[in-house]
Amino acid sequence: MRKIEPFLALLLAAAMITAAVTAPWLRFVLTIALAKGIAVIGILLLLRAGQVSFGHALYIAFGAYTVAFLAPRYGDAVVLLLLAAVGAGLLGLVIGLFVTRYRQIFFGMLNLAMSMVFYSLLEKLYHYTKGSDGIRVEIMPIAGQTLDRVAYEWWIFGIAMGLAFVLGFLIRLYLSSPMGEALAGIKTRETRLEFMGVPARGVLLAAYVMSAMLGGIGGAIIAMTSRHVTPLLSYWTSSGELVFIAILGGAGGVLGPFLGAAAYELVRIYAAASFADAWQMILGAVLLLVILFAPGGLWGMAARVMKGRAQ
Amino acid sequence: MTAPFSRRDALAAGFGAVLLPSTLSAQPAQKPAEFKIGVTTFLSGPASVFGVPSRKACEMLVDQINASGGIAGVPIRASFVDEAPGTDHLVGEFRRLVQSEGVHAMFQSISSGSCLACTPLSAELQKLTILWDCGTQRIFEENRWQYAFRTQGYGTPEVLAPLLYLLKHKPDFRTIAVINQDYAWGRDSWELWKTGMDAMKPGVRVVAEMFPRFGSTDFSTEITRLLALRPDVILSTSWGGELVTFIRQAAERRLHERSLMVLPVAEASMPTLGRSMPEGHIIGTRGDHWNNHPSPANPALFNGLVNSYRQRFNEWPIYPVHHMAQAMWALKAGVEKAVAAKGGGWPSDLEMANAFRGLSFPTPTSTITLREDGQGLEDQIVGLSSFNDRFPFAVPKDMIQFPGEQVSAPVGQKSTDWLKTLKPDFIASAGARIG
Amino acid sequence: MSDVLLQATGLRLAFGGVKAADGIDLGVMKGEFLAIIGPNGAGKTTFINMSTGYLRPNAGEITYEGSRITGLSPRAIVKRGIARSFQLPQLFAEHTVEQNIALAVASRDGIWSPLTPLLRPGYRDEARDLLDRFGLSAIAHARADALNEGARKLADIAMAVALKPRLLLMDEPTSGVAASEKMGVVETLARVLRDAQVTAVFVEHDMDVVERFADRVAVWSQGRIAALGPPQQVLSDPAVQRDVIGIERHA
Amino acid sequence: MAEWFQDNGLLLGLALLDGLSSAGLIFLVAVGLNLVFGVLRIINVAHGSLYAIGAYSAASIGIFLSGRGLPDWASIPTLILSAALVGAILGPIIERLLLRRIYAQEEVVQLLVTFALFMILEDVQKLLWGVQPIHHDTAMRWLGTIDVPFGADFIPFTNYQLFVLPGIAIVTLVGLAWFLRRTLTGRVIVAVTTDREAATAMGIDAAKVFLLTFTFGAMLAALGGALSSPTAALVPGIGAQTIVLSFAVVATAGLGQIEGAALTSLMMGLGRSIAVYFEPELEVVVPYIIMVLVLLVRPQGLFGVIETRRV
Repeated sequence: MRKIEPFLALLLAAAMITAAVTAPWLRFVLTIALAKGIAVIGILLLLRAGQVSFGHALYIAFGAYTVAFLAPRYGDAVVLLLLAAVGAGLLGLVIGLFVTRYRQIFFGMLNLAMSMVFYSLLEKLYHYTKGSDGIRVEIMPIAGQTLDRVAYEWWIFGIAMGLAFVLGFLIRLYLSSPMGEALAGIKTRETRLEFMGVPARGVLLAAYVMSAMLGGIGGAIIAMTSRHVTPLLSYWTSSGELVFIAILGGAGGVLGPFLGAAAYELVRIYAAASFADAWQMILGAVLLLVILFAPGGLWGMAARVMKGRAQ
Repeated sequence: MTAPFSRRDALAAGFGAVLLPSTLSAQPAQKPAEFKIGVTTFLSGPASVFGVPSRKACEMLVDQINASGGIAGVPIRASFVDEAPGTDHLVGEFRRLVQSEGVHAMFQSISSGSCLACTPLSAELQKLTILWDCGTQRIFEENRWQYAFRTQGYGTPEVLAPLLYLLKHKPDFRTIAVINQDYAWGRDSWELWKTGMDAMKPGVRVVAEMFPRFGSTDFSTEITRLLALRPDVILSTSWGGELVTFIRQAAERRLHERSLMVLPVAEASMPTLGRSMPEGHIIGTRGDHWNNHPSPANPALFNGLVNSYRQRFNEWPIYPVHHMAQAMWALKAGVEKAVAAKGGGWPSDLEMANAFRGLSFPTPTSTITLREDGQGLEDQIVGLSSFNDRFPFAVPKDMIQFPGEQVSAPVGQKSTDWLKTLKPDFIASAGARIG
Repeated sequence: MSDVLLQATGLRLAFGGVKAADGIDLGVMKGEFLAIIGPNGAGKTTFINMSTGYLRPNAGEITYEGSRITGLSPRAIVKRGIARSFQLPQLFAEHTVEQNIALAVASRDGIWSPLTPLLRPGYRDEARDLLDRFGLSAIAHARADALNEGARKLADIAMAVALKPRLLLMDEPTSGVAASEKMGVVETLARVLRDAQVTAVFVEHDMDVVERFADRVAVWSQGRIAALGPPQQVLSDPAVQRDVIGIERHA
Repeated sequence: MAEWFQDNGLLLGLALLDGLSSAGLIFLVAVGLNLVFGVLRIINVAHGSLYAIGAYSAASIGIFLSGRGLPDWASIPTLILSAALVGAILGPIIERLLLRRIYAQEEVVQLLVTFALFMILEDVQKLLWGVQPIHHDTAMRWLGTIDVPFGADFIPFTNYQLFVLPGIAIVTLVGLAWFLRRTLTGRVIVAVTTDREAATAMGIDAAKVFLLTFTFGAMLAALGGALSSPTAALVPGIGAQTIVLSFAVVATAGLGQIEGAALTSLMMGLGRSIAVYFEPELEVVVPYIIMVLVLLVRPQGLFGVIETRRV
């Protein structure tokens, strides 16, 4: 399965590009899906260590608001992506130094608490953030090029896709490196790591900072795509949504988050269009069915299909 | 409810082969078989108290209009989108409706955040967009929009009218406290109020500014503090469940005996509160469409709307119902104007939008004019809560009507700048008693 | 005293009312195999836990190569060359045996390289070599949580050995190993350790193993060292036979 | 400092009274969540939905019975009985049909199953009760108010909020403590909380304990909702608002600790009401600040026991 993952990734990318070419509104939806997929890789990293962050929407919102605040001043998508990643990483470092001391429920709930504090700040600091009205993000130049709207949207889609590949590739390397394998060791036998001379907390902190950066990048892309940011991005249900996507996609490979994000967005649109006042129920039911009858998520299903083929 | 089927079919096509050219607006427009509108409104979460009635009203009006021949002979079909999941979802849905389902006009939204996010799309996708309920002044004060129009009033008149009423009704008040929901409307409305109040009656002391968390279910601490402070006036622009909760808890503890309450968005909560609403407090309705409007311009139309809504849904219409109706009537008036201008031919998106600029359309109670910036001028009626035999809930008495033009910031001026220019003598000249 | 590697002086530690260490003085000589025997609950594991930084004594100190290590973290102590294995094997359950060992190998360099694979030739070869020496090659690719108790035990020790310690503390290395394999396993273990010139302390309940492999035996009883010396001498002491071995046989 | 107290002492007294009633409600909701978490090790996100359904049911039953001549005094017992009914019906259904299938799964999966359930129940509430605010305040009105002296002035408080809410919370706390310490079933629950493996090894029927505890927790959630219904108008989304705070309480209190939940609720209730008087903008973040401070000092929660890992 691992070997064919790059092949599957190319297949998925091709499908996404085809969809984006044929339907402009899908281009928008898929850009959002790619952005969320990037953020969900961060959730995946922490899940490798057996930890569930129920507050990672914080970093998405941070990345998004970084773009919204700085776009008028440093209005270039490339610069802003970098700033969002670095800024989220620094925030992740500060918060991570605290939360990585905790495990399981404490870890999850402290992350939740941090995101809710951030959410409250976005509402409270009304004069800077415009509260729930949110901040508009104008079309910005990309790498110095001023673009019209359609070209801009294509570029952001392309950047999201490119980043998904590059980051997916890097994270894949990381996960099979000693550092990544030690991260998985935190889940099963954290004390042993200490007795091997490995600082488990440091390993987790590194992953946490990476996951924060991935969240920041995802959030920046979301802001550049939806071009309007609101505090809702950091509400606890948005964090739940990220974990939802991670499990829907399956925790097997780095492709999982993207499968999950694309499926999530499309199911939500389908549910919202067909049953506008019961879309939550549909999403919840889909999630339940996947957990109960397709453990391993979409990635697991794909793996089973592949195995069936191979035999 | 036959719509979902065809929508689902369209969607199924959407995933596989939505491969219609997206350049509908560039082609010579043909008279469509049906006039599709996409409506964004809250169908879940706390604001669905407004969203669901508006959806019901929309469905009812679509049926009524179609029964009488549709718009310019074309039947309407509405699709609904929930605002609750957040901006990224909403923006995606807006695009899907325009680019994939080919709607002819968008109706959006309740939340100001949604409106701010979606209005720019009207320009990008060049699609007629009617802002049917949101109140933020930022939309038309910070930008010019070619395709977007608001068919009702907005925050500034909706706050200024109750303020003027207060200044007329109780000119000698010296202290005020505010308790608003902690989100944009709660903050904005306070800023507008304070700016106007400081201009027309300088020296009022603000003894407490409280913005409890959006969605709070317990205000007992805030109420205790208000009881202890005894401000002359308490302003709250809260709505929905929170306003009901606040008034219930406050009334039980007789806060209304110590302070005069000003509740600009009270109307929608009155049916729920029933007889537990205290009498003699200032209430508003974001417009002039009170169920006990003493002299509606078109009584038959007014009663028709109220009665058919009551019959069909077994509840009293609240202001979002009227706002939806205004949007619908504006749509009918505007499109038919555009068709007439084209001599019966079908107008392009741009021609359609242009027909709305300066459009005057009748509402049951009055007439609304869409200014050149796209903002509608809706009259405001404010009064004191009271009970009579006709309604099982509080309705206003001693009503004062403020013409929309009088209480809205002029085109091109920011509300806060304009409010600063108001003089104390404006109080006496503004508004007129009705009923 | 240059040949003392680890020296405990006046160690005391009590859990509630139970005295796990009640004034322990014990030196471990460079190159020797020291067995610790004694009844359950006497404090044998506690000694390993104190020597590796997992528990801190209430009083007394432990020095290693002449410098004090009490108060240091497990991590710092590992870095100085003390490794341990566990009574209940502490493996990374979702990794393969090979990955478990390779992680231990990699941890000597720090594990901070994020972009090169764990199973790079250097680490993998060393892990395989170690697995080979422990006779675990056949199960190299099995997941750790799928192993039987004996194999888990060996893998656990192999991980400790992979750290290239100078002193290895083993907590009941043969418990859980099938009786028929026991001697073979210990034989292998002894050879590996002697080859690598590792000093070893092991808690052991099997007196045959102790007799055959220990250079010295310490008898732990109620938080004190009741006897210390070569196996033949200690194990034939009637008091030891009565208090320790007798209990062991019946337990 | 002394001067400050002279100026604000009376206000502080009022804040205390308000804090008590709000602490009572926080406790009732959080203690059920904590009990369930202690035994099942599942953070039940749908606990908030049970709260909301308890509130809606109590209001509906109250309105129904009042219309048929139920005397006003009976409205308080009706609230409690409605809650018991909701818990007794929904608790076993959820535990048997859903949770039982996932006890062996990872923490994140368990969390998400309840998240999915939360999403489904959110829409179910809307289908059953609509979206217009519902309120039934006979219980509050029947009890009337009491005038609390405040300097030369007086402040009316409702007896319901001043006495009934804290009273029921205290009765629940004492009753729970007695039940857990003095009855066999209670001790079994404690045993499973402290050491699940040892308890099952001793032959305790874990399945029964889980069912019992979950049902009990569901009743407590519904009770919290039912008791809030006389003072609050019920609208869609109240569950989501309530549950976040309960999460913070559980993490702060320590695993399954009812006294911890009580103390935490008290701190948070008082903290919030004091904030309303002196720094209203801080009110929302006060619970999280308390949580972070407590966990800095006691990483295992207020009353939590450090789980020593045997090596």
